[in-house]
Amino acid sequence: MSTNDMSSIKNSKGTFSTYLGLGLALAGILILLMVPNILTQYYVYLLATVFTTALLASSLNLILGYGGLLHLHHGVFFGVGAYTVAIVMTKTSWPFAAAVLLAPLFAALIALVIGWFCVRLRGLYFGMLTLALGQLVWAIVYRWNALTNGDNGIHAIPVPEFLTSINSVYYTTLLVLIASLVMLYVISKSPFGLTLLATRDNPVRSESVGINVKRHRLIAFVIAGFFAGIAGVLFVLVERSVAPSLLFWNKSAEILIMCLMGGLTVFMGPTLGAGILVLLSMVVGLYTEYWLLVLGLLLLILVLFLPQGILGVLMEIHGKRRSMRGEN
Amino acid sequence: MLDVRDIHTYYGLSHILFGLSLQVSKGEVVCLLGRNGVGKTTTLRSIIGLTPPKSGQIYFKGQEITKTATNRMVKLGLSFVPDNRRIFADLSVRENLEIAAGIKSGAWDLDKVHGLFPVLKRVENRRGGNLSGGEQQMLSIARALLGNPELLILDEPTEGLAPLIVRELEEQILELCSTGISILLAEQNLKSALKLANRCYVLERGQVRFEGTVEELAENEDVRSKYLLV
Amino acid sequence: GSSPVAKKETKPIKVGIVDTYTGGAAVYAKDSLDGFKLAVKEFTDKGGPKIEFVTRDDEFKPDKSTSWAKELVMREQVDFLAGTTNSAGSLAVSQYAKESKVPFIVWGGMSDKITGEAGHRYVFSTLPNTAIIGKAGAVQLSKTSYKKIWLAGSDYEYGHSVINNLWSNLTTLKPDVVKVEESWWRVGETDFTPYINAIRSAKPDVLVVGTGGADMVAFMKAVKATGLIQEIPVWAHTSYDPATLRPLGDQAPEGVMGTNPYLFDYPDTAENKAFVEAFKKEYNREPAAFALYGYLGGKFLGEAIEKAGSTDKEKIIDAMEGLTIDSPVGKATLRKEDHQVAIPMSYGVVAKVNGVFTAKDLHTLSPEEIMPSIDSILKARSK
Amino acid sequence: MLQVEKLRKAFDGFQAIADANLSVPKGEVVAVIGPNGAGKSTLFNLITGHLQADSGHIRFQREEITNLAPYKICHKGMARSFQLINIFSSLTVFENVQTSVLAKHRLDRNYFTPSRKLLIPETLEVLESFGLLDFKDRSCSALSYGDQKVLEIAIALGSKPELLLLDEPTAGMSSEETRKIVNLIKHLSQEKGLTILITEHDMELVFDVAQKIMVLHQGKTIAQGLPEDIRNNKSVQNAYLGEQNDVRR
Amino acid sequence: MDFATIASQFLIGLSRGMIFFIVSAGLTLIFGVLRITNFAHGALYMLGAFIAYSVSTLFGQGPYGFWLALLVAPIAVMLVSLVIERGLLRFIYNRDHLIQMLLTYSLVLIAGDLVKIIWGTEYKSMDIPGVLRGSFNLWGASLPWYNAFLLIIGPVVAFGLWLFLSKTHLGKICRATATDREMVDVLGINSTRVFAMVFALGGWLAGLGGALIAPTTTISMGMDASIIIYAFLIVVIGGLGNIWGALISSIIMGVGEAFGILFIPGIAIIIPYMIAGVLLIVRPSGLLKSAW
Ligand SMILES: Nc1ncnc2c1ncn2[C@@H]1O[C@H](COP(=O)(O)OP(=O)(O)OP(=O)(O)O)[C@@H](O)[C@H]1O
Ligand SMILES: Nc1ncnc2c1ncn2[C@@H]1O[C@H](COP(=O)(O)OP(=O)(O)OP(=O)(O)O)[C@@H](O)[C@H]1O
Ligand SMILES: [Mg+2]
Ligand SMILES: [Mg+2]
Repeated sequence: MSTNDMSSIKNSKGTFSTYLGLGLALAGILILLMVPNILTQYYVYLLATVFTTALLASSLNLILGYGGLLHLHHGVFFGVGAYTVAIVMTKTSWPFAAAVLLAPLFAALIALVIGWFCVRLRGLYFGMLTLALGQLVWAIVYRWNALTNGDNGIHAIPVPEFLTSINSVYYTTLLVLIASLVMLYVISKSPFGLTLLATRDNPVRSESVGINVKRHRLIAFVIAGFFAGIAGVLFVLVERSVAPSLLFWNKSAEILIMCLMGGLTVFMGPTLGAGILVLLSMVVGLYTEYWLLVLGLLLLILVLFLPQGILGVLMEIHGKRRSMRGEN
Repeated sequence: MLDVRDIHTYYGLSHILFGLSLQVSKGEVVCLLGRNGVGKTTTLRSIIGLTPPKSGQIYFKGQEITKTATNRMVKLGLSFVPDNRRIFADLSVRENLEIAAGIKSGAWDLDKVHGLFPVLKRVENRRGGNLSGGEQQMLSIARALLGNPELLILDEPTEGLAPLIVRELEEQILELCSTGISILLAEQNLKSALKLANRCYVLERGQVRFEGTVEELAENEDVRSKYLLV
Repeated sequence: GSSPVAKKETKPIKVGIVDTYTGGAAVYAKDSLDGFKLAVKEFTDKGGPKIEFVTRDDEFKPDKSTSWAKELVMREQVDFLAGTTNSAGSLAVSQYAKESKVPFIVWGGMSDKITGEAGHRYVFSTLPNTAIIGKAGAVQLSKTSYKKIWLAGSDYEYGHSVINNLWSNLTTLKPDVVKVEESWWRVGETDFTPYINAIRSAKPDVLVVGTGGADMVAFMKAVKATGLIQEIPVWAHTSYDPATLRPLGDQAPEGVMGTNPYLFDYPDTAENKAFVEAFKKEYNREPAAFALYGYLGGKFLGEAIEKAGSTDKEKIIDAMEGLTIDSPVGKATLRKEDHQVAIPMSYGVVAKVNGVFTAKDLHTLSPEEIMPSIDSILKARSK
Repeated sequence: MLQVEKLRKAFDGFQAIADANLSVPKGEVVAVIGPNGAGKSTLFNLITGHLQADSGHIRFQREEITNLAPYKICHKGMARSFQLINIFSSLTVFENVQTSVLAKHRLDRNYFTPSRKLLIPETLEVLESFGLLDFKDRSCSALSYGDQKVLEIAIALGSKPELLLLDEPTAGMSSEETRKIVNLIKHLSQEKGLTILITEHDMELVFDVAQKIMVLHQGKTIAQGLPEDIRNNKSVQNAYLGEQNDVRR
Repeated sequence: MDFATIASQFLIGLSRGMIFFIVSAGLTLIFGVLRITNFAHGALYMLGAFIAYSVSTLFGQGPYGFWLALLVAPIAVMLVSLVIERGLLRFIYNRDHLIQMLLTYSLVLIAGDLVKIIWGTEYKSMDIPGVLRGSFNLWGASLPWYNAFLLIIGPVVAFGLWLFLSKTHLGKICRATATDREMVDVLGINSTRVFAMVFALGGWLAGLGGALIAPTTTISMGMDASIIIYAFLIVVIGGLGNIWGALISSIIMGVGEAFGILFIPGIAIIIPYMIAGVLLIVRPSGLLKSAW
């Protein structure tokens, strides 16, 4: 490439990589659409699990990565979403559509309540209060036998006929994931997202340029809760059973690990992290009952050597290359 | 006493000091001058070991201290007062002082420090974090003195202080040198530098551009307008 | 020696075991797995049906149980599923077993829902469930004169289910009993004194406890330390089980009543002795109750395959329904209607005999006495 | 435009502001001076709502704003810069200012329009008037200290305030950069008609730009008036300025 | 409800609070100085219990076993903590909270499986030492001697910590390190040693908690998970990093739970979360001021 075009490339750099990203995404989606024809049933099911988890992790990242809030108990909203579907479908005669609509709304409502208390706090206090209130929700779900069946969970949750085959579940989760990711992406690039970043960087300053930081955070919390609720719906579609362990804090820790593994600063990071973790846990579990040990060691390595996450590192390398090219 | 030879210091990848050298002899007050961001603070941090240089050597009393850990500097006779004061906000003023005392024995103790800065006696039980900027600066210097330094390194001690306090502080610093402590000082304020120092180094982009006595600098209009813009 | 039947080339039956091999509950999964392995070995030694197996760890998380079950069925292509100490996991896997028509032998989950209201053609249970335990306790307590009863237990399915079943059976057997109050502690409670103090102050005639695992041992310790047993009689399932008494050392509270499905030294029969010997030889320890459940699972499966003379899953299920085998505790039957194993249970009290803590006043409750009626189960299922 | 009356604020029993009075007329540059620890920053924090007053009143355009949340006060037309640099460290220079412009237009809760399409001319205009245009796509943490300090003020200007509070805008700056800031302040006050409240230790600067000076000492207003009066006020001299010749220089 | 029951329940709750305090004091201390949220604290506590069991078993669960275990187990855990600090933690001190949390969480995962590998899956139990067995009469109700013993140990530990932090030079250094580590170095104090020491002290406290709880309960895998949430709640309620806050909230938690058990025994499980939720809503940044 001659030095003359350098400047034009520099200018179009943004659009070029956007197109490249878009192209890659489209190719990826096409491949994913063909998966049920290529892979065996089990892997189709596993990918559906990956999609569900990816949505959950991405929704957390809105608060964690963009909002900079140490949200330690995101699994609660996921669990609430899943339980809402389960309870509506087993204890009422309402239609499935109602359950599907109610679940994210109810998850968002719980997020509103928990968030309303939490956004008054900063840093670790925020994290600890999410943990305390989240565990309270867990305790209620665990204890409210009449409604939730306690720790037995709710099983054989009926869903419409067309959603019972693994392939249809696969396509549903895939489509919902893509739609949700697009929405989350749009939000993250909107003024709301930019302002959220500003409140993360410097809440005091944000407040003094006229941003209602608490409300902003609360809204982010509710949005994240909403999408976690959607992930909960997907979970019910995939597994058709729920148990209180979905709302226990170590589930939330797993989601945090996924976000970190993929990279908090990159939009697709959590999705990648979810994919890696779900697949890895399956593969490792085949060979040893010490999966948690392996996970622990993996996390250790990640934290010590790759704290920006896998995608984070890739982006950094990419960025460096680009700036090196640009410098010449 | 202090001999800095050709140091190169980096923050991550960014190269800040480019082969900087300077000397401080015993009993001297040496001043680093230069505009914002020329590397004064970085030089001092390099000496004290907070951002060790990538290449070059630093000798103190003939001993190489280039890679010595920061926490051993006091024992060697080097104390540092950073530019943003760094008071332990959660400790009382008295506790702030107590911590620093006793690391290296010498003439300075609590009483003597209170004699130099009577204010500190009055606010003894207040939380360090609740002091005003000037009070914090005094506490910070007092704390460094309790390390009984042979060389005291001060980073912009007068920054953000009221004129009255600045003058008071300048007097106190002059009093200090009369006790035989050598002082290395970073300043933007030429006036106070001229008042305090024996010799000056003028920095620009991480390099020494002028070196000489205060009188030489006072005469050298050229350097002053070029590097200090006064 | 090899019998002519075994010569026939049959494909081995593959069992996929999902169970909890991590955390506090891992001790049970280990026992039942060893019991199952013993049964498999016995069939192999005498040239019976070939049984292969693979294990997966669900970490006591029900969502992991199902995802492993699915992996085992879809990827590993197992013929049978088994395991899951976690009742919720059992129920979740059972639901999948029904959908995928892969039979599931439960030897870990004790919830009465598994073969009760949530039972179906593809799920079998080779351990006494909470309905049976509760009924056995009720039978034992109905023979006493206690009227004012305090109910307590671990705040989870097992605890609640044992207590509910016990209470409903006891009120039928002995209508004049009254409940003073109930208290529930979290699983993993380390300090039982506040519970015991509260109970003591209410002065019930008897304290009836449904707690299990690690909590059982800790609870018994507290009963001893607080001296509760001197004031108020206590009943707890598995109170005199070696798994409870061994860790307690000389801190076992004498006089605590209880029921128990299996002891390695009771009943003192040849079958039991043989089983204990074989188990000891293999694993260098005495078999605990879950070892028996795993063993029964293996035995029922093997004998059903032989009986069916086929490796066809549906035929094996048919053969399993109502199958009666000889077991270390006597005749064991997988009831035809609900696929729940029927074995006897003992009751007695904790006592110090010749300086060691063990059980005394042991009696046997026959399966007929303690099994929930078929009618009640069919009623629950039709709901 | 701004009235502060009998304001009091204590921290753990220590009276940081004890009876402060101040009035800022529209269109003027008013300076608050006082020794270190006099309570200048605390006063600013009280005015902008970052701290809660114990008693007293703050009125802005005849409206009571005492103890209102900072963002509400900002919406009423007051913006500030901070003594220590306080910018959005991971955003670009452009985004730093855009954030404040968006908030001014109450667009911060727009969820679906890409923000890079919004309010660009307005943001660029602010950047241009501060000479930051060349850096607009740089991450602000890569700026020099002086430029960060300028950006600090630019962010405040992004919300198009009527009253601007500057807390030691030149602390730690070279004299050249200080001169730039002085010119900027004069420009904002004279060309844009902005009302400015400023604290500074640099007396040269204060007497250069201020039309009115308030002297704070141990949390109390000890004098308030025209620069000349302040210069000649005996108690002020004792408390702060020291001998006269020092100031004149 | 008679007075004896209420009084004895109060004391029992207090003794429960003492264990909470010993464990959470270490957690809050580590947080205050190192600014690290140590999820592995529960694992260290579990390790303390297991080591105590092994020590006391080594002595045939005899009368000296317990006392020796009480001495050895905390020290052993302290050494383990030291290894963790030197080997891992010191590389992440200037990372953000999330990274630090996840590092300590990885230790939780690793510790769980390691304990299983070392000690196996069976339940372990350790004897209460002879002199502390049984219970004594208290206005008609009874209080186990062991609980009374905890009632003494708790204040002793609290007092020791107070002496250490406010009266000793080292204690003041700990607090200074809590605010500004680099400056401590500048003053000529080796802050890495302070960090290591504080983490080890925290580990010692966790080990002590584990060793103290061991005789009253079943020593099993998973006992870390049940304590850590309690300890976290207590630390937060008390004010992060504030030892006295941890003491107060431990007592509130212990006594609150005890009375919950007395008056609403059916739903005792949600009491700690209720207490935590209410207190944090009323005083969002903790009962006492955070970090000293
Ligand atoms: N932590 C850091 N990371 C990267 N660059 C830095 C860091 N600290 C300072 N710098 C850069 O190093 C250069 C020298 O800074 P230094 O603080 O030494 O200047 P200074 O002469 O002390 O200035 P001032 O008069 O403002 O105190 C500046 O360009 C500054 O931006
Ligand atoms: N959050 C706080 N808690 C307790 N005391 C405080 C707090 N903030 C400030 N103070 C005290 O209030 C007094 C006034 O402080 P302030 O920062 O307002 O002074 P200032 O006039 O801005 O000084 P400077 O010129 O040094 O910046 C000081 O003595 C300070 O110690
Ligand atoms: Mg500097
Ligand atoms: Mg100030």
